[in-house]
Amino acid sequence: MARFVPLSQAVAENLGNGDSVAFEGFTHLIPTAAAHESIRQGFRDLTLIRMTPDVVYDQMIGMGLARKLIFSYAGNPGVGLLRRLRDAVENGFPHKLEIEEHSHAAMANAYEAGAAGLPCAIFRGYRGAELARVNPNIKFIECPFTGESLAAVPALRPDVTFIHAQKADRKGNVLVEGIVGIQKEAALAAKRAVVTVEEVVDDFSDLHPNLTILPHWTVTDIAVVPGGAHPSYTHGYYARDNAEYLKWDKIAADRDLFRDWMQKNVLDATPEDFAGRVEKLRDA
Amino acid sequence: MARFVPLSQAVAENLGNGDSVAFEGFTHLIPTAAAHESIRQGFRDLTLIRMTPDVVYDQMIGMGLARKLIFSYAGNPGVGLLRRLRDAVENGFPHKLEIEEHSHAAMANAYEAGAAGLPCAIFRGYRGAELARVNPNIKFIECPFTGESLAAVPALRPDVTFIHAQKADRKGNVLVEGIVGIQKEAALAAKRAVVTVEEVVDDFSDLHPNLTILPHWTVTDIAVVPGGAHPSYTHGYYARDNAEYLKWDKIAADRDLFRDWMQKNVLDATPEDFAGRVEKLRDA
Amino acid sequence: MSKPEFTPNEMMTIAASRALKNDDVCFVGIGAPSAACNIARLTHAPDITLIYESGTIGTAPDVLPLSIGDGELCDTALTTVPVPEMFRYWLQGGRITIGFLGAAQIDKYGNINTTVIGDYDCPKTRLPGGGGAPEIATSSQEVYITLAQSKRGMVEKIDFYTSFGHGDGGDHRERLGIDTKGPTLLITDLAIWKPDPVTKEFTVVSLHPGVTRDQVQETCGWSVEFADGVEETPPPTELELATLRDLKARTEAAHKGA
Amino acid sequence: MSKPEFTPNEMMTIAASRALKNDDVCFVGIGAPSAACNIARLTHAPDITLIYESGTIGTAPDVLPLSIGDGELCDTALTTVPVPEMFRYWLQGGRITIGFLGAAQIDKYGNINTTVIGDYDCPKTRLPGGGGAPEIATSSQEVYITLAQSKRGMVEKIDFYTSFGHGDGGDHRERLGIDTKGPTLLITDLAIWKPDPVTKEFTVVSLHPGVTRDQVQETCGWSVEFADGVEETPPPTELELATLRDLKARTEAAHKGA
Repeated sequence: MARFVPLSQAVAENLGNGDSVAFEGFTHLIPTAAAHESIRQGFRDLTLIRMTPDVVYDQMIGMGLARKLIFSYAGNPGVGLLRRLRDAVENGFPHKLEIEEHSHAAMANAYEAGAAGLPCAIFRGYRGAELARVNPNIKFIECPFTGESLAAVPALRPDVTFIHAQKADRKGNVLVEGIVGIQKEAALAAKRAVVTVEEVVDDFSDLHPNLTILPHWTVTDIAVVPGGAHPSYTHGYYARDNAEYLKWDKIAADRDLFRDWMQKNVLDATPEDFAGRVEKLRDA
Repeated sequence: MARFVPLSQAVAENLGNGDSVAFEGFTHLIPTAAAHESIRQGFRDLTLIRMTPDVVYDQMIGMGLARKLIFSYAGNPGVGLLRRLRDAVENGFPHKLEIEEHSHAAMANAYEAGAAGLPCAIFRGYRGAELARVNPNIKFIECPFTGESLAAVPALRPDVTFIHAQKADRKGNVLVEGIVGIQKEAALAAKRAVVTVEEVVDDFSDLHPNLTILPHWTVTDIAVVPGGAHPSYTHGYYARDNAEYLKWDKIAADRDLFRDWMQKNVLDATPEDFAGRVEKLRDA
Repeated sequence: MSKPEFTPNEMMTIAASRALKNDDVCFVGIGAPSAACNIARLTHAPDITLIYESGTIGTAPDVLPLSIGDGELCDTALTTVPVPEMFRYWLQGGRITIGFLGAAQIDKYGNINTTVIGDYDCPKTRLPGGGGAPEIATSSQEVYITLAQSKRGMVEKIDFYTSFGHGDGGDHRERLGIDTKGPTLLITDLAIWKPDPVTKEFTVVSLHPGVTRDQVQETCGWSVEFADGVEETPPPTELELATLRDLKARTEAAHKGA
Repeated sequence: MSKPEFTPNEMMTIAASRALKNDDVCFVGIGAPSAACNIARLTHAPDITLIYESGTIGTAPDVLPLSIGDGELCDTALTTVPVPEMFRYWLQGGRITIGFLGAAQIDKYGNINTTVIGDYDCPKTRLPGGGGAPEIATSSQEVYITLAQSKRGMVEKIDFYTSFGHGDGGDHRERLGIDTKGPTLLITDLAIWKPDPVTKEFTVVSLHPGVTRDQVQETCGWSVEFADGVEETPPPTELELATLRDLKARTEAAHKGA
């Protein structure tokens, strides 16, 4: 049953050193505020799981929180590479990073299997693809009816999943809409699910019956953090800050510039700072 | 690309003797008008697929259209048994009926696999259940990561799927809402998908972004049949005619009574008759 | 206050409703389970989450649905999901605390038959079949069963294992790799039964008011075990009874139609 | 009318857009594919269905998205589905007619590398990886590829097989049980290439206006085959060019932000 707590408490009580954790959001609704809070609290040895690691994982890896990364696309979408992640993989800076690499289809199916309580997912994938050679967690099984060879990957079951959503009602039910990505699956697949939301509303009674809702009994904790997805966006609240993504490419290219930026914008900042960052991006 | 055609044409050009066909609708949105049209056109040797065969399959079986039934719950929901189906299984009347019986979980997963282009579905099912003994299309595979035994069933890929939906836009995109059941999967799993709708609207531009929509290029034909789900219902249009379901129990109990009812209400009727049947069930 | 009069069926529904808790997430079968779950919601468990296999999550119908997919269920639900999702994320995902089933035939170990009377290939009576039950029985954290007692319904050996209970008893579930508790409660019109901790045989733990041990045995096809301290089920309260009767009256009026 | 001036990159995008038909269902990669698909939609193929892997189906953005999940894509889509559904029902389900990919490295058989330069375990350059591409390459009915020519990008042997094209050529796809056509078109800034019917090696079938065979060979890491009757790509029309430039200008303004 969902509790409403400050973000610092939600992070402190749900995340621990050595945990496997997913901060999910497929371009839309990235839980940046929760990731920044985790950086401030200085966790270590995390297994970071995410289809599109993106800027927040670049920041977490650059700050030395990650032992391992499970992912399917490690780019700054539309901009280029993730330079802190590259520095870790190519040069072991700030330390060595273990990687388990998949395709999007595999990760999506693996989260889906996790939400569905299955030990693995099967799909028609990785045909002729070399990832199957370098990732021992990609296997193949035979369809018992047709004999066709199908790819299999283990289900993803993070210790904790963090997501950002539009709103919660007072009971703690959570609404996600727009590009819903993989968040419902990532939350249901996890042992503990923590949600940051833009706002809390009295109830959802005027909503369409088929909207994506996480019932309150599937959510561990909720923290209200307006703007908490910035520089990602929240459909209906504020737009994506594409200029910030373009800027990140330069910041992450230099270890000192990165460290200074993190000090100023993350370590010395608070969840309350996010509201100001999205002010100019709200719908005119 | 969807065509708009009369129901008689949609049935004549998409269904054929010996086809496997799903008339899907999970209590809600049952495509009764399409089933009645198929009875009027007198098809034979059909393999009828449906999770909940319900009154329309009782009618089709009683009228001798079916060679085989693939199903998971053969009841008149909340009322009792399907008496024409019983007569076929217990007494071979009007002729013998082959059955392939599953659980709901298996059928739902099998349609899902069909929509997903997979040859089979795996799930945690049929543990200790005797259907696995009598249905050769239930097998077990081993998870390649944990060794757990998982049930497997072949994907469902009907030749034709008929569904009923709220509305189409002028391009032929189809909207389904409320209890959406298994219809999207059944339509996407089929070689040909035929949709009856309550009405055609100019466009869907004011709808929520995450509603269940079948793009026009996934639909073969659309026929406008107001009331076409009766005695099932269409969310937002008219209510379920529970009294009719209660009455059916008596009609189907007697071969002659059944035959007379079918003559009057199906063979001598038209798709246009459905509008009148739901008049009293529309929202006051 | 005078004690209210009540029927055995009313006692059954009310006793079943009392077993449900405010934070339960209940997968509701149609019929007696549906009535019991909604009485719980309308009395002591207002926040109970009721889920029907049509995909309606957190539903609160004003009248009992005739089917598992009546419009009322969707109209009052927190959200309505596709059927594959229902069986995958919600049932198989392990989020259901109580799967609540009825039965045509049941044995002393809570195995259920709703498929055929007689031989499967040449049945005397073809019943509707399993529907959601085979996986409700193994994926729900616990299973409650409710049915009216009769020698035809409560049998030494069921004709078909539609849904697995405790199999042959003891650790049969564990041996099949099933990690859920299975049937932990049986509520009939005469008594409340719980499985023996070791043998898993259903054992009478409480008799409904006025019911004798002989009555229980006479309407049961196996030799009934009684617990050491058999209790008496508290009779329905006036609130429980009024709530049930109002619900039934509203339901009957609604199903008759215009 | 005077002939409009245009850059090789503009010619590439416009040539790629022309290959798309009004009834195509196109899985759009970011970058050059996204521009080409939207130019097609804004010129000769107004009803083309564009799908981005974020789940947006039938989208019609006014500016090019920076990422595959910009809000504009959802705002203008027919519907937006969860990512697992996108990869299961829509891509794996076989409903995509054209998968449109870019590439960091490509070989003559249309195999693509976007994973690493150098050794996988100890890479010289760690690239983003495959994302949706490994399954786009095998589940789409056909695959179109677009990239600007360079010896670094068009190589004799790619460092990593992120996405399978025609493998070693010939019937390699069939031998792996892959039943889709694979790469059927390569559009560069200098030429249009199609696979040889037998060897499956990409062969130049059309040179963009003013481009010589030598230029194509000098910017390509393998020995280039030319078809028997190499044509000249028609230059961009004024409409195509104006549409592309307007789109780029709107996009640039939008991405710079407030």
